Amino acid sequence: MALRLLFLGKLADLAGVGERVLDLSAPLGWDALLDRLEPDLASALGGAKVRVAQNADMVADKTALIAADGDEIAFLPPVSGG
Amino acid sequence: MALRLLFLGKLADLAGVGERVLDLSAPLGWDALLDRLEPDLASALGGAKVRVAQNADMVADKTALIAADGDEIAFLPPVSGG
Amino acid sequence: MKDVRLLSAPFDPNTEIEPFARACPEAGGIATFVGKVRPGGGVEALELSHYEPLTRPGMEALADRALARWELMGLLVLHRTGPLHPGEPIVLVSAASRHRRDAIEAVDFVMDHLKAEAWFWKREKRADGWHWIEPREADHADLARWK
Amino acid sequence: MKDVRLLSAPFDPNTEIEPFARACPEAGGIATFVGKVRPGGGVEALELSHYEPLTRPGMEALADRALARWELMGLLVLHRTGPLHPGEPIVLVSAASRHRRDAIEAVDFVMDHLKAEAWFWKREKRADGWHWIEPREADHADLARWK
Repeated sequence: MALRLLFLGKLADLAGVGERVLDLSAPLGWDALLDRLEPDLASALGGAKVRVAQNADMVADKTALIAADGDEIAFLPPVSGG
Repeated sequence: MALRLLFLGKLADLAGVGERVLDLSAPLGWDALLDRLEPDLASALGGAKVRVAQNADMVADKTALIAADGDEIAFLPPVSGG
Repeated sequence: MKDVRLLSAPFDPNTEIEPFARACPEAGGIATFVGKVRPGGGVEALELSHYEPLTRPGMEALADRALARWELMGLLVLHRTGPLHPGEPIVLVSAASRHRRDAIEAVDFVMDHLKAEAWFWKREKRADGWHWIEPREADHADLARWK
Repeated sequence: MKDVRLLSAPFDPNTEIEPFARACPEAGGIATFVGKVRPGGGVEALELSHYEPLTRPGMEALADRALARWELMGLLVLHRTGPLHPGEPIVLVSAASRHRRDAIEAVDFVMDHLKAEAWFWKREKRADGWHWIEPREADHADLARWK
Protein backbone atom coordinates (compact mmCIF):
# COMPACT_ATOMS: atom_id res chain seq x y z
CA MET A 1 0.00 0.00 0.00
CA ALA A 2 1.29 3.43 -0.90
CA LEU A 3 0.57 7.14 -0.84
CA ARG A 4 1.71 9.80 -3.30
CA LEU A 5 2.82 13.10 -1.80
CA LEU A 6 3.14 16.21 -4.01
CA PHE A 7 5.09 19.23 -2.82
CA LEU A 8 4.20 22.39 -4.72
CA GLY A 9 6.14 25.63 -4.97
CA LYS A 10 8.85 26.18 -2.41
CA LEU A 11 7.77 23.09 -0.47
CA ALA A 12 9.46 21.09 -3.23
CA ASP A 13 12.75 22.76 -2.31
CA LEU A 14 12.25 21.83 1.31
CA ALA A 15 11.31 18.24 0.43
CA GLY A 16 14.22 18.11 -2.01
CA VAL A 17 11.83 16.70 -4.61
CA GLY A 18 8.38 17.47 -6.02
CA GLU A 19 6.93 14.07 -5.43
CA ARG A 20 7.40 11.20 -2.97
CA VAL A 21 5.81 7.83 -2.54
CA LEU A 22 5.20 6.69 1.02
CA ASP A 23 4.64 3.01 1.82
CA LEU A 24 1.99 2.48 4.40
CA SER A 25 0.44 -0.49 6.16
CA ALA A 26 -2.72 1.32 7.24
CA PRO A 27 -4.42 4.69 6.62
CA LEU A 28 -2.49 7.58 8.09
CA GLY A 29 -3.90 10.47 10.07
CA TRP A 30 -2.35 13.98 9.83
CA ASP A 31 0.04 13.62 12.77
CA ALA A 32 1.12 10.13 11.73
CA LEU A 33 1.75 11.41 8.21
CA LEU A 34 3.93 14.28 9.45
CA ASP A 35 5.82 11.85 11.68
CA ARG A 36 6.98 10.03 8.55
CA LEU A 37 8.66 13.20 7.22
CA GLU A 38 11.74 15.19 8.20
CA PRO A 39 11.01 17.55 11.10
CA ASP A 40 11.61 20.80 9.20
CA LEU A 41 9.44 19.65 6.28
CA ALA A 42 6.72 18.46 8.68
CA SER A 43 6.84 21.79 10.46
CA ALA A 44 6.45 23.70 7.17
CA LEU A 45 3.51 21.52 6.08
CA GLY A 46 1.82 22.19 9.40
CA GLY A 47 2.01 25.97 8.85
CA ALA A 48 -1.33 27.79 8.72
CA LYS A 49 -0.81 28.94 5.11
CA VAL A 50 -0.16 25.51 3.63
CA ARG A 51 -3.33 23.94 2.27
CA VAL A 52 -3.85 20.31 1.40
CA ALA A 53 -5.69 18.57 -1.43
CA GLN A 54 -6.60 14.90 -1.28
CA ASN A 55 -7.06 13.44 -4.74
CA ALA A 56 -7.44 16.98 -6.09
CA ASP A 57 -10.16 17.92 -3.59
CA MET A 58 -9.32 20.71 -1.18
CA VAL A 59 -9.28 19.52 2.41
CA ALA A 60 -11.16 21.90 4.73
CA ASP A 61 -9.29 20.90 7.90
CA LYS A 62 -6.00 19.23 7.12
CA THR A 63 -5.54 17.99 10.70
CA ALA A 64 -8.62 15.79 10.10
CA LEU A 65 -7.03 14.17 7.03
CA ILE A 66 -7.04 10.40 6.76
CA ALA A 67 -4.73 9.39 3.92
CA ALA A 68 -5.39 5.93 2.52
CA ASP A 69 -3.79 3.61 -0.01
CA GLY A 70 -3.63 5.10 -3.50
CA ASP A 71 -4.34 8.66 -2.36
CA GLU A 72 -2.56 11.62 -3.89
CA ILE A 73 -1.93 14.22 -1.21
CA ALA A 74 -0.83 17.63 -2.51
CA PHE A 75 0.71 20.28 -0.24
CA LEU A 76 -0.03 23.77 -1.52
CA PRO A 77 1.80 26.83 -0.23
CA PRO A 78 0.34 30.29 -0.99
CA VAL A 79 0.34 30.99 -4.72
CA SER A 80 2.81 33.50 -6.08
CA GLY A 81 1.70 37.05 -6.67
CA GLY A 82 1.60 38.84 -9.93
CA MET B 1 -14.82 90.08 -46.50
CA ALA B 2 -16.13 86.65 -45.62
CA LEU B 3 -16.76 84.18 -42.82
CA ARG B 4 -16.69 80.41 -42.97
CA LEU B 5 -19.42 78.61 -41.01
CA LEU B 6 -19.11 74.89 -40.24
CA PHE B 7 -22.13 72.88 -39.13
CA LEU B 8 -21.19 69.64 -37.39
CA GLY B 9 -23.32 66.56 -36.76
CA LYS B 10 -27.03 66.98 -37.15
CA LEU B 11 -26.65 70.76 -37.55
CA ALA B 12 -25.40 69.98 -41.05
CA ASP B 13 -28.78 68.40 -41.84
CA LEU B 14 -30.55 71.49 -40.56
CA ALA B 15 -28.27 73.80 -42.53
CA GLY B 16 -28.60 71.53 -45.56
CA VAL B 17 -24.83 71.66 -45.92
CA GLY B 18 -21.73 71.21 -43.73
CA GLU B 19 -20.14 74.48 -44.65
CA ARG B 20 -21.25 77.94 -45.71
CA VAL B 21 -19.45 81.11 -46.58
CA LEU B 22 -21.06 84.33 -45.41
CA ASP B 23 -20.12 87.65 -46.97
CA LEU B 24 -19.82 90.45 -44.47
CA SER B 25 -19.07 94.14 -44.57
CA ALA B 26 -18.15 94.44 -40.89
CA PRO B 27 -17.52 92.08 -37.92
CA LEU B 28 -20.70 90.32 -36.80
CA GLY B 29 -21.88 89.86 -33.22
CA TRP B 30 -23.82 86.74 -32.20
CA ASP B 31 -27.30 88.15 -32.79
CA ALA B 32 -26.34 89.69 -36.11
CA LEU B 33 -24.83 86.40 -37.19
CA LEU B 34 -27.98 84.45 -36.35
CA ASP B 35 -30.06 87.06 -38.19
CA ARG B 36 -28.25 86.09 -41.37
CA LEU B 37 -29.45 82.46 -41.08
CA GLU B 38 -32.83 80.74 -41.47
CA PRO B 39 -34.92 81.07 -38.31
CA ASP B 40 -35.03 77.33 -37.49
CA LEU B 41 -31.27 76.98 -37.98
CA ALA B 42 -30.63 80.13 -35.91
CA SER B 43 -32.87 78.79 -33.18
CA ALA B 44 -30.98 75.46 -33.10
CA LEU B 45 -27.60 77.22 -32.97
CA GLY B 46 -28.84 79.28 -30.04
CA GLY B 47 -29.69 76.14 -28.05
CA ALA B 48 -27.84 75.68 -24.75
CA LYS B 49 -26.15 72.47 -25.88
CA VAL B 50 -24.62 73.85 -29.06
CA ARG B 51 -21.07 75.05 -28.50
CA VAL B 52 -19.06 77.31 -30.76
CA ALA B 53 -15.41 77.34 -31.81
CA GLN B 54 -13.82 80.37 -33.40
CA ASN B 55 -10.78 79.40 -35.47
CA ALA B 56 -10.66 76.10 -33.55
CA ASP B 57 -10.71 77.76 -30.14
CA MET B 58 -13.70 77.00 -27.96
CA VAL B 59 -15.75 80.10 -27.23
CA ALA B 60 -16.69 80.35 -23.55
CA ASP B 61 -19.78 82.51 -24.09
CA LYS B 62 -21.05 82.28 -27.65
CA THR B 63 -23.36 85.29 -27.23
CA ALA B 64 -20.21 87.41 -26.81
CA LEU B 65 -18.79 86.20 -30.14
CA ILE B 66 -17.48 88.77 -32.58
CA ALA B 67 -16.92 87.07 -35.93
CA ALA B 68 -14.52 88.88 -38.21
CA ASP B 69 -13.28 88.56 -41.77
CA GLY B 70 -11.51 85.23 -42.40
CA ASP B 71 -12.81 83.58 -39.26
CA GLU B 72 -13.90 79.96 -39.23
CA ILE B 73 -16.88 79.55 -36.93
CA ALA B 74 -17.78 75.93 -36.07
CA PHE B 75 -21.10 75.01 -34.51
CA LEU B 76 -20.79 71.87 -32.39
CA PRO B 77 -23.80 69.92 -31.14
CA PRO B 78 -23.30 67.36 -28.35
CA VAL B 79 -21.04 64.54 -29.46
CA SER B 80 -22.58 61.13 -30.11
CA GLY B 81 -22.45 58.49 -27.42
CA GLY B 82 -20.78 55.17 -27.64
CA MET C 1 5.86 56.36 -26.69
CA LYS C 2 2.63 58.07 -27.73
CA ASP C 3 0.90 57.29 -31.02
CA VAL C 4 -2.42 59.06 -31.67
CA ARG C 5 -3.99 58.85 -35.08
CA LEU C 6 -7.22 59.66 -36.91
CA LEU C 7 -7.69 57.15 -39.72
CA SER C 8 -9.89 57.72 -42.75
CA ALA C 9 -9.42 54.17 -44.08
CA PRO C 10 -10.03 50.72 -42.53
CA PHE C 11 -7.30 49.35 -40.25
CA ASP C 12 -6.39 45.92 -38.92
CA PRO C 13 -6.00 45.88 -35.11
CA ASN C 14 -3.45 43.07 -35.21
CA THR C 15 -1.09 44.83 -37.54
CA GLU C 16 -1.21 47.86 -35.24
CA ILE C 17 -0.78 46.04 -31.91
CA GLU C 18 2.24 44.02 -32.95
CA PRO C 19 4.58 46.94 -33.71
CA PHE C 20 3.25 48.79 -30.65
CA ALA C 21 4.15 45.83 -28.42
CA ARG C 22 7.58 45.64 -30.06
CA ALA C 23 8.07 49.35 -29.39
CA CYS C 24 7.48 48.76 -25.65
CA PRO C 25 9.75 45.79 -24.94
CA GLU C 26 10.12 46.66 -21.25
CA ALA C 27 6.40 46.48 -20.56
CA GLY C 28 5.14 43.72 -18.30
CA GLY C 29 1.65 44.03 -19.68
CA ILE C 30 -0.34 45.43 -22.55
CA ALA C 31 -4.07 46.12 -22.31
CA THR C 32 -6.04 46.72 -25.47
CA PHE C 33 -9.57 47.56 -26.40
CA VAL C 34 -10.88 47.29 -29.93
CA GLY C 35 -14.35 48.68 -30.67
CA LYS C 36 -16.20 47.72 -33.80
CA VAL C 37 -19.35 48.67 -35.61
CA ARG C 38 -21.80 46.22 -34.07
CA PRO C 39 -23.30 43.98 -36.70
CA GLY C 40 -27.03 43.36 -36.55
CA GLY C 41 -29.70 45.62 -35.14
CA GLY C 42 -30.59 46.77 -38.62
CA VAL C 43 -27.59 49.08 -39.00
CA GLU C 44 -26.31 49.06 -42.57
CA ALA C 45 -23.56 51.63 -42.19
CA LEU C 46 -22.07 54.10 -39.73
CA GLU C 47 -20.57 57.47 -40.56
CA LEU C 48 -18.24 59.35 -38.26
CA SER C 49 -17.72 63.02 -38.84
CA HIS C 50 -15.20 65.09 -36.93
CA TYR C 51 -13.72 68.58 -36.87
CA GLU C 52 -10.04 68.03 -37.38
CA PRO C 53 -8.77 71.24 -35.68
CA LEU C 54 -10.57 70.22 -32.47
CA THR C 55 -10.78 66.44 -32.73
CA ARG C 56 -7.08 65.75 -33.17
CA PRO C 57 -5.78 68.10 -30.43
CA GLY C 58 -8.52 66.75 -28.16
CA MET C 59 -7.30 63.19 -28.67
CA GLU C 60 -3.70 64.25 -28.09
CA ALA C 61 -4.66 66.03 -24.87
CA LEU C 62 -6.61 62.98 -23.70
CA ALA C 63 -3.59 60.75 -24.33
CA ASP C 64 -1.41 63.20 -22.39
CA ARG C 65 -3.81 63.08 -19.44
CA ALA C 66 -3.62 59.28 -19.37
CA LEU C 67 0.18 59.35 -19.65
CA ALA C 68 0.33 61.80 -16.73
CA ARG C 69 -2.09 59.82 -14.55
CA TRP C 70 -0.70 56.30 -14.98
CA GLU C 71 2.79 54.91 -15.35
CA LEU C 72 2.77 53.92 -18.96
CA MET C 73 5.53 52.91 -21.32
CA GLY C 74 3.36 53.52 -24.32
CA LEU C 75 -0.10 54.54 -25.41
CA LEU C 76 -1.66 53.89 -28.79
CA VAL C 77 -4.94 55.60 -29.73
CA LEU C 78 -6.47 55.03 -33.16
CA HIS C 79 -9.87 56.30 -34.23
CA ARG C 80 -11.63 55.95 -37.54
CA THR C 81 -13.48 58.69 -39.37
CA GLY C 82 -15.70 58.51 -42.42
CA PRO C 83 -18.06 55.74 -43.53
CA LEU C 84 -17.78 52.33 -41.84
CA HIS C 85 -19.45 48.98 -42.37
CA PRO C 86 -20.75 46.62 -39.68
CA GLY C 87 -17.89 44.60 -38.19
CA GLU C 88 -15.22 47.19 -39.03
CA PRO C 89 -13.00 48.45 -36.19
CA ILE C 90 -13.78 52.04 -35.13
CA VAL C 91 -11.35 52.49 -32.29
CA LEU C 92 -8.26 50.86 -30.82
CA VAL C 93 -6.67 51.88 -27.53
CA SER C 94 -3.63 50.03 -26.26
CA ALA C 95 -1.53 50.83 -23.18
CA ALA C 96 1.76 49.25 -22.13
CA SER C 97 2.94 49.40 -18.56
CA ARG C 98 5.10 47.74 -15.97
CA HIS C 99 2.14 46.78 -13.78
CA ARG C 100 -1.12 45.54 -15.22
CA ARG C 101 -3.54 47.84 -13.40
CA ASP C 102 -1.95 50.93 -14.96
CA ALA C 103 -2.47 49.60 -18.47
CA ILE C 104 -6.02 48.36 -17.87
CA GLU C 105 -7.17 51.54 -16.13
CA ALA C 106 -5.58 53.79 -18.74
CA VAL C 107 -7.39 51.98 -21.57
CA ASP C 108 -10.67 52.18 -19.62
CA PHE C 109 -10.12 55.92 -19.00
CA VAL C 110 -9.24 56.73 -22.60
CA MET C 111 -12.20 54.74 -23.95
CA ASP C 112 -14.67 56.45 -21.60
CA HIS C 113 -13.42 59.89 -22.62
CA LEU C 114 -13.22 59.10 -26.33
CA LYS C 115 -16.84 57.93 -26.24
CA ALA C 116 -18.27 60.77 -24.20
CA GLU C 117 -16.05 63.77 -24.90
CA ALA C 118 -14.12 63.42 -28.13
CA TRP C 119 -15.35 65.51 -31.04
CA PHE C 120 -17.03 62.84 -33.13
CA TRP C 121 -20.55 62.84 -34.49
CA LYS C 122 -21.99 59.55 -35.62
CA ARG C 123 -24.96 58.70 -37.73
CA GLU C 124 -26.15 55.27 -38.70
CA LYS C 125 -27.97 54.15 -41.76
CA ARG C 126 -31.03 51.98 -41.28
CA ALA C 127 -33.64 50.78 -43.75
CA ASP C 128 -35.46 54.12 -43.33
CA GLY C 129 -32.42 56.31 -43.80
CA TRP C 130 -29.75 58.04 -41.72
CA HIS C 131 -30.12 58.75 -37.99
CA TRP C 132 -27.79 60.81 -35.82
CA ILE C 133 -26.67 59.11 -32.62
CA GLU C 134 -27.37 61.12 -29.49
CA PRO C 135 -25.26 61.17 -26.30
CA ARG C 136 -26.11 58.33 -23.87
CA GLU C 137 -26.76 58.72 -20.15
CA ALA C 138 -24.39 55.81 -19.52
CA ASP C 139 -21.51 57.74 -21.11
CA HIS C 140 -21.74 60.43 -18.47
CA ALA C 141 -21.96 57.88 -15.68
CA ASP C 142 -18.81 56.25 -17.08
CA LEU C 143 -16.99 59.60 -17.10
CA ALA C 144 -18.00 60.42 -13.55
CA ARG C 145 -15.91 57.46 -12.36
CA TRP C 146 -12.72 59.35 -13.15
CA LYS C 147 -13.46 62.62 -11.33
CA MET D 1 -17.69 30.76 -26.47
CA LYS D 2 -15.25 29.82 -23.70
CA ASP D 3 -11.66 28.86 -24.40
CA VAL D 4 -9.45 28.15 -21.37
CA ARG D 5 -6.03 26.62 -21.88
CA LEU D 6 -2.83 25.84 -20.00
CA LEU D 7 0.08 26.07 -22.41
CA SER D 8 3.44 24.42 -21.86
CA ALA D 9 5.03 26.01 -24.94
CA PRO D 10 5.42 29.65 -26.05
CA PHE D 11 2.43 31.27 -27.73
CA ASP D 12 1.92 34.31 -29.93
CA PRO D 13 -0.88 36.61 -28.64
CA ASN D 14 -1.74 37.84 -32.12
CA THR D 15 -2.33 34.41 -33.56
CA GLU D 16 -4.66 33.68 -30.64
CA ILE D 17 -6.63 36.95 -30.68
CA GLU D 18 -7.43 36.89 -34.37
CA PRO D 19 -9.40 33.60 -34.41
CA PHE D 20 -11.05 34.57 -31.11
CA ALA D 21 -12.29 37.83 -32.63
CA ARG D 22 -13.50 35.95 -35.69
CA ALA D 23 -15.38 33.53 -33.42
CA CYS D 24 -17.28 36.46 -31.85
CA PRO D 25 -18.44 38.40 -34.92
CA GLU D 26 -21.41 39.95 -33.09
CA ALA D 27 -19.24 41.61 -30.45
CA GLY D 28 -19.09 45.40 -30.37
CA GLY D 29 -15.83 45.33 -28.46
CA ILE D 30 -12.97 43.11 -27.46
CA ALA D 31 -10.77 43.84 -24.46
CA THR D 32 -7.49 42.03 -24.09
CA PHE D 33 -4.68 41.87 -21.59
CA VAL D 34 -1.34 40.25 -22.36
CA GLY D 35 1.11 39.78 -19.51
CA LYS D 36 4.76 39.09 -20.20
CA VAL D 37 7.84 38.18 -18.24
CA ARG D 38 9.21 41.63 -17.49
CA PRO D 39 12.64 42.07 -19.00
CA GLY D 40 15.27 43.71 -16.85
CA GLY D 41 15.53 43.74 -13.09
CA GLY D 42 18.13 40.99 -13.21
CA VAL D 43 15.66 38.20 -13.93
CA GLU D 44 17.15 35.61 -16.27
CA ALA D 45 14.26 33.18 -16.34
CA LEU D 46 10.89 32.48 -14.77
CA GLU D 47 9.44 29.07 -14.03
CA LEU D 48 5.74 28.46 -13.44
CA SER D 49 4.72 25.28 -11.74
CA HIS D 50 1.11 24.22 -11.33
CA TYR D 51 -0.96 21.30 -10.11
CA GLU D 52 -3.00 20.31 -13.12
CA PRO D 53 -5.94 18.66 -11.26
CA LEU D 54 -6.55 21.93 -9.36
CA THR D 55 -5.14 24.56 -11.70
CA ARG D 56 -7.18 23.70 -14.76
CA PRO D 57 -10.58 23.32 -13.01
CA GLY D 58 -9.81 26.51 -11.09
CA MET D 59 -9.28 28.43 -14.32
CA GLU D 60 -12.46 26.96 -15.81
CA ALA D 61 -14.45 27.96 -12.73
CA LEU D 62 -13.00 31.47 -12.85
CA ALA D 63 -14.01 31.81 -16.51
CA ASP D 64 -17.51 30.61 -15.62
CA ARG D 65 -17.79 33.24 -12.88
CA ALA D 66 -16.85 35.97 -15.34
CA LEU D 67 -19.31 34.64 -17.93
CA ALA D 68 -22.06 34.63 -15.29
CA ARG D 69 -21.25 38.12 -14.02
CA TRP D 70 -20.90 40.02 -17.31
CA GLU D 71 -22.67 39.80 -20.63
CA LEU D 72 -19.95 38.28 -22.75
CA MET D 73 -20.01 36.72 -26.18
CA GLY D 74 -16.70 35.04 -25.61
CA LEU D 75 -13.88 34.65 -23.12
CA LEU D 76 -10.37 33.47 -23.91
CA VAL D 77 -7.99 32.61 -21.05
CA LEU D 78 -4.50 31.32 -21.82
CA HIS D 79 -1.81 30.74 -19.21
CA ARG D 80 1.71 29.44 -19.65
CA THR D 81 3.40 26.86 -17.47
CA GLY D 82 7.00 25.73 -17.37
CA PRO D 83 10.17 27.75 -17.99
CA LEU D 84 9.85 31.18 -19.60
CA HIS D 85 12.30 33.78 -20.79
CA PRO D 86 12.10 37.55 -20.29
CA GLY D 87 9.72 39.10 -22.83
CA GLU D 88 7.71 35.92 -23.34
CA PRO D 89 3.92 36.12 -22.84
CA ILE D 90 2.71 34.39 -19.65
CA VAL D 91 -0.98 35.14 -19.80
CA LEU D 92 -3.60 36.34 -22.25
CA VAL D 93 -7.18 37.18 -21.31
CA SER D 94 -9.58 38.42 -23.95
CA ALA D 95 -13.29 39.14 -23.57
CA ALA D 96 -15.80 39.98 -26.29
CA SER D 97 -19.04 41.75 -25.50
CA ARG D 98 -21.77 43.92 -26.89
CA HIS D 99 -20.91 46.87 -24.62
CA ARG D 100 -17.34 47.80 -23.83
CA ARG D 101 -17.55 47.98 -20.03
CA ASP D 102 -18.50 44.30 -19.82
CA ALA D 103 -15.42 43.24 -21.75
CA ILE D 104 -13.01 45.56 -19.92
CA GLU D 105 -14.30 44.66 -16.45
CA ALA D 106 -14.33 40.94 -17.19
CA VAL D 107 -10.67 41.03 -18.29
CA ASP D 108 -9.77 43.04 -15.18
CA PHE D 109 -11.63 40.55 -12.95
CA VAL D 110 -10.10 37.47 -14.53
CA MET D 111 -6.58 38.94 -14.36
CA ASP D 112 -6.93 39.87 -10.68
CA HIS D 113 -8.12 36.39 -9.80
CA LEU D 114 -5.56 34.61 -11.96
CA LYS D 115 -2.80 36.55 -10.26
CA ALA D 116 -3.98 36.19 -6.67
CA GLU D 117 -5.92 32.92 -6.58
CA ALA D 118 -5.00 30.59 -9.43
CA TRP D 119 -2.81 27.63 -8.52
CA PHE D 120 0.50 28.76 -9.93
CA TRP D 121 3.82 28.95 -8.17
CA LYS D 122 6.52 31.05 -9.74
CA ARG D 123 10.22 31.22 -9.19
CA GLU D 124 12.66 33.46 -10.91
CA LYS D 125 16.29 32.92 -11.68
CA ARG D 126 18.68 35.69 -10.80
CA ALA D 127 22.47 35.79 -10.84
CA ASP D 128 22.48 34.16 -7.38
CA GLY D 129 20.06 31.37 -8.25
CA TRP D 130 16.36 30.63 -8.07
CA HIS D 131 13.92 32.55 -5.83
CA TRP D 132 10.27 31.71 -5.19
CA ILE D 133 7.87 34.61 -5.67
CA GLU D 134 5.69 35.30 -2.66
CA PRO D 135 2.12 36.64 -2.68
CA ARG D 136 1.91 40.45 -2.87
CA GLU D 137 -0.23 42.68 -0.67
CA ALA D 138 -1.43 44.49 -3.79
CA ASP D 139 -2.92 41.27 -5.15
CA HIS D 140 -5.29 41.01 -2.23
CA ALA D 141 -6.27 44.65 -2.51
CA ASP D 142 -7.03 44.04 -6.19
CA LEU D 143 -9.25 41.08 -5.31
CA ALA D 144 -11.16 42.98 -2.67
CA ARG D 145 -12.52 45.28 -5.39
CA TRP D 146 -14.74 42.46 -6.66
CA LYS D 147 -16.39 41.41 -3.40
